[in-house]
Amino acid sequence: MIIGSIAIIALAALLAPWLHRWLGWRAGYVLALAPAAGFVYYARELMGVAEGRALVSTLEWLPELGVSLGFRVDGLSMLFCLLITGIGTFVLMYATPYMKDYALRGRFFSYLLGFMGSMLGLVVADNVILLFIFWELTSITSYLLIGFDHDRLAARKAALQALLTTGLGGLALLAGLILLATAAGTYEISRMGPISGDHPLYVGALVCILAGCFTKSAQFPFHYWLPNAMEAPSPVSAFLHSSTMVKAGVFLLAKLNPIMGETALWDTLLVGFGGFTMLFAAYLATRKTELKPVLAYSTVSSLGIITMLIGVGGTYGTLAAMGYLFAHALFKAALFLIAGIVVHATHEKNTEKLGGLARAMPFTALAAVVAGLSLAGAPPMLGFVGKELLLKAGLGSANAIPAIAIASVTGVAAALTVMAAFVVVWKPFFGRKPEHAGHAHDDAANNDDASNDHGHHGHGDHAPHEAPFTMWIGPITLGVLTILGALLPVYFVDAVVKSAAHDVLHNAAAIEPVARTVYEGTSLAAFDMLYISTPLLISLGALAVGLVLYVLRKPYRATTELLAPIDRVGPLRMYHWALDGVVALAKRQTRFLQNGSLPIYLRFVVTAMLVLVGVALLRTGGLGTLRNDLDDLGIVEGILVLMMIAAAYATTRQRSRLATIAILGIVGYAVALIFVLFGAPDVSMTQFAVETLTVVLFVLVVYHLPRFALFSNRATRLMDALIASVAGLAVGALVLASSAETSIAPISWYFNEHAYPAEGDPAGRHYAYGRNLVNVILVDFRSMDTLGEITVLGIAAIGVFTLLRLRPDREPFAEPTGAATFGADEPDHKRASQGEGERPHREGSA
Amino acid sequence: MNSVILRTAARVLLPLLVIFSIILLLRGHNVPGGGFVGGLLVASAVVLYAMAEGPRKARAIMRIDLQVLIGIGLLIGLAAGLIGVAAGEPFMAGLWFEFPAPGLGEIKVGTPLLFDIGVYVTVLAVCLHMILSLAEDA
Amino acid sequence: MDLLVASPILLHLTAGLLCVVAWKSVPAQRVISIVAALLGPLVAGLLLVTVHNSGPQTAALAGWPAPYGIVLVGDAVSVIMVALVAVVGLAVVVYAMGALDKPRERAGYHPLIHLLLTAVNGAFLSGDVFNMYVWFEVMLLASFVLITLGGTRGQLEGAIKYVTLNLLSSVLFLSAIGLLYGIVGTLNLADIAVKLPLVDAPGLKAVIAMLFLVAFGIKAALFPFFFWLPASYHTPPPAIIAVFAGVLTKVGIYSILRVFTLCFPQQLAEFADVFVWIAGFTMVVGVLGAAAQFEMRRILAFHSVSQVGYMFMGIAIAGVCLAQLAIDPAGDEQTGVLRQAAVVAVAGTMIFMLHHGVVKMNLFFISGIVMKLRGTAELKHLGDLYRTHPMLSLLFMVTAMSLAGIPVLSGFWAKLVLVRAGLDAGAWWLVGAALFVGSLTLFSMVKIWAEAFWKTTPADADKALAAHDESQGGPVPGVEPRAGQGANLTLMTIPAAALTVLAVAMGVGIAPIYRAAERAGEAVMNPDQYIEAVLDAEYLERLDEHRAALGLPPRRGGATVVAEADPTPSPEDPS
Amino acid sequence: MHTLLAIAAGVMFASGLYMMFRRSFVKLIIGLVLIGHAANIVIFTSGGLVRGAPALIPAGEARLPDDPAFTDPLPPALILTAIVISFAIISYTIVLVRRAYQAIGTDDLDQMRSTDK
Repeated sequence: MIIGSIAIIALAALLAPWLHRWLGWRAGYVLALAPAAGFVYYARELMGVAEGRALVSTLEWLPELGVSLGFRVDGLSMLFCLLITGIGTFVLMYATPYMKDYALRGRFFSYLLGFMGSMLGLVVADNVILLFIFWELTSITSYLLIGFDHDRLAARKAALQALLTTGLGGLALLAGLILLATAAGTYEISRMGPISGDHPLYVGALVCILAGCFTKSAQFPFHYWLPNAMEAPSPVSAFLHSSTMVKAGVFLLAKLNPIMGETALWDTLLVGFGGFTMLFAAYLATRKTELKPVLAYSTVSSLGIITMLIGVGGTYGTLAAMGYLFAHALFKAALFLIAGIVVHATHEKNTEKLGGLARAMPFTALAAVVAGLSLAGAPPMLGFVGKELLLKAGLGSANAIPAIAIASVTGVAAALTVMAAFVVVWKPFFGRKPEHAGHAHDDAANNDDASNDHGHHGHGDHAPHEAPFTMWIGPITLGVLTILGALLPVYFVDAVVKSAAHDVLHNAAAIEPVARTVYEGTSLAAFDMLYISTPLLISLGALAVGLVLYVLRKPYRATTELLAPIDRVGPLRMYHWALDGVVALAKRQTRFLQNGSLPIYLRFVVTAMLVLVGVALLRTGGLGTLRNDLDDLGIVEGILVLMMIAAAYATTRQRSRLATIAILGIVGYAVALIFVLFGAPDVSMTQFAVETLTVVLFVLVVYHLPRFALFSNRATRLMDALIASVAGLAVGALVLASSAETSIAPISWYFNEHAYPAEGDPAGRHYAYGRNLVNVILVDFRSMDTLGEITVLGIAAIGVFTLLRLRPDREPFAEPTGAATFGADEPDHKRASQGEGERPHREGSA
Repeated sequence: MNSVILRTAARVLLPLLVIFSIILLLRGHNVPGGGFVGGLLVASAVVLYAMAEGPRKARAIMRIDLQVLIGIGLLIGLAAGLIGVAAGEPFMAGLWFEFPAPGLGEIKVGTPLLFDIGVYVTVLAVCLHMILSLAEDA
Repeated sequence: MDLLVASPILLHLTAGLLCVVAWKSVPAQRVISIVAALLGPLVAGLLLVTVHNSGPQTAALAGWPAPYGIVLVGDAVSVIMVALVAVVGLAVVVYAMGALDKPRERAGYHPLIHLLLTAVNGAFLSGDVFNMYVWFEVMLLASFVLITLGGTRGQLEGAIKYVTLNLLSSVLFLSAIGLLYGIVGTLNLADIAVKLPLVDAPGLKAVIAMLFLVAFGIKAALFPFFFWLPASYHTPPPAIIAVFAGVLTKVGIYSILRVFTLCFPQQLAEFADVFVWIAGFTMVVGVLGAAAQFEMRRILAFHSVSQVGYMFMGIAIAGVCLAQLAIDPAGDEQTGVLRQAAVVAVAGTMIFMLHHGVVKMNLFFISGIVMKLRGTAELKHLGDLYRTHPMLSLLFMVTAMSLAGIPVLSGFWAKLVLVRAGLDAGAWWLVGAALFVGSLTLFSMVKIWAEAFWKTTPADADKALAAHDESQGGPVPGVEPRAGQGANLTLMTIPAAALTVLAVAMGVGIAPIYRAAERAGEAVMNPDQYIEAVLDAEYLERLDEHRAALGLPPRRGGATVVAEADPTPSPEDPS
Repeated sequence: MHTLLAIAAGVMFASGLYMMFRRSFVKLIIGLVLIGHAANIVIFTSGGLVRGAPALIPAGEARLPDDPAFTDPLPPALILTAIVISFAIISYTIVLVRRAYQAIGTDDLDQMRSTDK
């Protein structure tokens, strides 16, 4: 059934384009049934899972590598399953009218559902490789969705940025997961026991896994891609980049917390990166004026909070992490959807130019208020509960990092977030609309995170109006849930959050008593917090400061503008610097290595070969004995070889082409004579014939080529001579070493035995019936070689023929037009006959 | 060089060289020689002829398209190997047939000889094809 | 069974030769070609099943027993390669019928393709080092002719580099064979494997091994020998280059794998660090080369270099494992891990070769379709294909993501297996490089996607193209005729779609493929299986006695050969 | 004699490489031919040289006599195959170079860079 829930969504993704062709834009409503079905399934299983009965399903896949289709839904996974399928359903309903005017909607739904299925798979996977598979799939579908508005360069760039950042992290994650599985001895997460920090693979696994999680969950310094990803249509922002995909990283951190989380290193890294991200992103959010960037940075901040909380750990920390994660998914998805509605209705993104929309869009405004309160962490919202727990956890932390520091940083971040909440909710719906609010985007300073949610241009009427039901029902429901979540803890906090936290804690037993003191005894758990306590005071202080900051936002922004130069050295710059650097390096390398000069390639290759040979000799201590039989030398052969050497050398000195070819012929004939002298007449005959033919061909061709020119300078020639000499020396030495080594007799004796039968030889023995052993080898013992050899010949002839006849500058296979030549070359060379009988001949007979 | 002399020489030499090459081919199994050298010899004879009469006539006396002849030569070689397969022996296995020839006694003919003939034909066709193509391409 | 092992060679050889004879009739060539291409997978499948069920199959050609005659060996490694050749052959023949222009088809495309496939099969199946050389040459010359088929300026320029460097490789290969014969007096790979440890010439053996490495490294396009590949691969039409990308470089990798694990395991262990460096540099340099390119086929060509690095990485990791085993051959638990890591590493190489053969070929197919549609593969002139050609977009996206190693496609597993083996063997930097290179591969693929598919076609693309043509005095090399001139797009799309499905199927159904690859890994790491299949027991016994007389440890036990003692030379003839 | 021939192989190899490093088409091919010869000599010499006794079984005998020693027939067979193959490839390359010269208009290898960038 777990697989079924993924499969039905995947099926919907596959069918989306066809369904869309058939049903038109309303197809989205039908497609929403797929996640809805999943939601119903998981909701029905909720109580069972909360009671500790995890859903399990395992199929074999590649057991040799520990890869299985192992699925397991425990409390943590259940929390995510409900979020993905539930919010997913609303997002699809929302997207159906929203995307009405977009081209290629069918593919949009395909990608969105594809993403949904991958995300669902990610959170229910128990096998780490399976988890990674879904992880990568979310990256790819996210890429397609961010770049959905593919005509715009900004969208393409943002998509690439997200993909590269999360992709690189993903690859590190793969290594980390394999190391983890190696250390744990199993690939199934549920079977992994805690791994000690002393394990040799622990640090490597940790660093790699954190790289994956931090990139995916947009932790500093990888946070830059998330605000840019707002290039995607709003439903995508709501779903992927606030409530689900970006939480994959924190999900994995939570999932691995019981396994890897018992070290100080883990805690320090998570708290450090998470805390800094929380504060830094909250600050960045307050500097933005457009709807989606504010929300995006506030999302980054929230992800930092959750990361930090997992690091803080302990009962409060874990409960807070899960509670905040749950609340954030609900209200942030709602806010993005609302932002989409606002932009959709007004074609205006800048909050400073918006105002008073509550009158025209009452339902949307209601949803916005509820979600906004939750974002601000005001009671009695779930967001408030989450933040209270957070502060409590911080204050009660027994960690290396002082509790005060955590609490104060959290307080500052909370205040900044409150201000952001006012900016995105209060200002557009209840604020005053500026008198001369045009639609021109003159606010260039704040426009660097270009967010462009267009798509539909009903130009004429710009009066804001309420969105259709299917668009505002989602935000309202999600908003209301954040109240209910706080008010009805039995169904939400107990069943969802607590059971998730249960799976995240190392010593799960500890959660019970605390959870009781927090929640039990009252159905209005949130008001439990209202007792005067430090967290509450900080919370209220944050609300107040946030409000003040909102009111004073203009001077605040002007002040912080002074800090703007810092942005220039930020991580986004690093990203561009790295990307440009890689491309520049690539170009430089290609210019250097693949420079187009064949002689340089050859020098490179030969030098590399010599280096390899040198390494081989150095490591093994040299070639050993070299054969020396200079004392046993015949006169004829000696002269022949000296001639050969002299001729070979002479080719390098000659300036005349024909002379060089003639000298080359001398080398060939000398070689042929050597063969004769040392008992290989067949080879010799062949060599003579081949040498002659080669010279003929050379002369036929060289006739058309220019004379030798002196291209290279003296230094180059010296260097070449050096490389060539070393290579020659090596060859000579190798031959001597090889011929000195005679410990094993060659297999040739067999050919002698089996070439020719003796008189009266017993029948049945296999013979080749030939006396010329070389020929017998060629046509019998090793006839396959010869078959290959004549095939080469045949191909060469075909090649020569097609090279000459098939060429772009002539009709294909035209008969040659000129008179045939037989290599009339230079005036003194009169061997040629001009082929008198030959007439120009055009009839194609080829 | 006078082309009349060349022509006469080519006409006379051609049949002689062909016969000599066949001898080389047939004896190759026992003494130096064989299909390769034999084929080259014929090719050079025809090239000589082409130098005298022009490449087109040279192609004409072959009576068969050289490109096709290459294929045939190679197929002969392959067939020599496949005969062994047909007889239930391994690919390329040498099969030998003895039959009496008047005046020469027993003659042994085997698939290796057929194979060598394939080599002979291929080499002949290849060399001619290459040189004639080049010669035609002014 | 003799015939079965030889049949992949004979099938394509027969087809190729018949096509030569049918030179004048393109329809006849097409029929011959497609029949052979269809039979290819059948024969390969049969061989695969037979080897799976009854172990390595050998064919002693002409009936002469190994090591005296030439023997063909179909073992777990070579049959996988033969199966790849069959798939590549079928796909490319169908594609070419749709894509290739008439003049090129008339100029011997069909015979040459089949002769090329013959040679590739020959190189994979041959159990004899000189016979391998011969097949290399057949392959080389067929590829030379194919790469120049059409004779455009770009083709000729690229071909000169391709030809020269590959000829240098051949000469080195030949010299290494000569030197090797000089010391062991045999050419049969199994026989070399058994006799080489009997020879006490560590320096000479190491140098010969290096010569083989360079010779095969040039064919495989390893760093620093790869220059010919980016210079030439993008010049001929995709119907030609696709088959090169599919199988040719893999012959080099296969040969390194075969020769080093069978004959030179000691040198593989001794120079494992060299292998690791080469693998790392090949991956990085190739992928950076691709990052600098803005033409589809050039990008793909450079990526081939990078991916050859991945294939080589498996061999390098196996070497690292052997080296560690040689240092510490004690039978503790780490030994088991390392042995298994070596097996997995080789399995990774095998899977990568299969995956890359299918996927890279398909990307060249797709680039060919793009060129037919738009007349260019230059990214700056392209755009909008996402809007206008949804099916093509899907095919490209799936295939490109497979190349980039995105799950659950074939490339993911190839990468996963290698990474896994590398981590088990402790080759941290190599794994890091592989992962980094993976992300740059993704970058390149996404670059093509964003530029050719997503972007709006630049308004002046047509004009720019025409001006470019004009300035070059006619059609630019590599720029095909416009808009489907004379092409059958359906026939081009069918194999592309089939290969895309195959990439997905290989990903989802990885289990049987992995098992086959793992068997190949085991075969490679335990060469005795191969040796005993090729050489008869009596012969081996004599050699083993000789071995014992020299005071060498027994041959059995696969990788233990690397922990060999110092042998003393003996003038005696082992046979 | 081995020594002298080994030196010859070395010189041929070196000269061949040196020629290949030059920028001219023709020199490139001459270099290729030279290193091809060198490789053949390498095979021939490594296999061991024996003066004057080709591996021909005398008429009437069933096998070669043990004395005088005969040349190992395998290296010559390999060389023969290699010679023919390299002939095929060299002739193809010669024509390729000619066509390249026609198409590009130069025989300077460094002028051919349009396919690498």
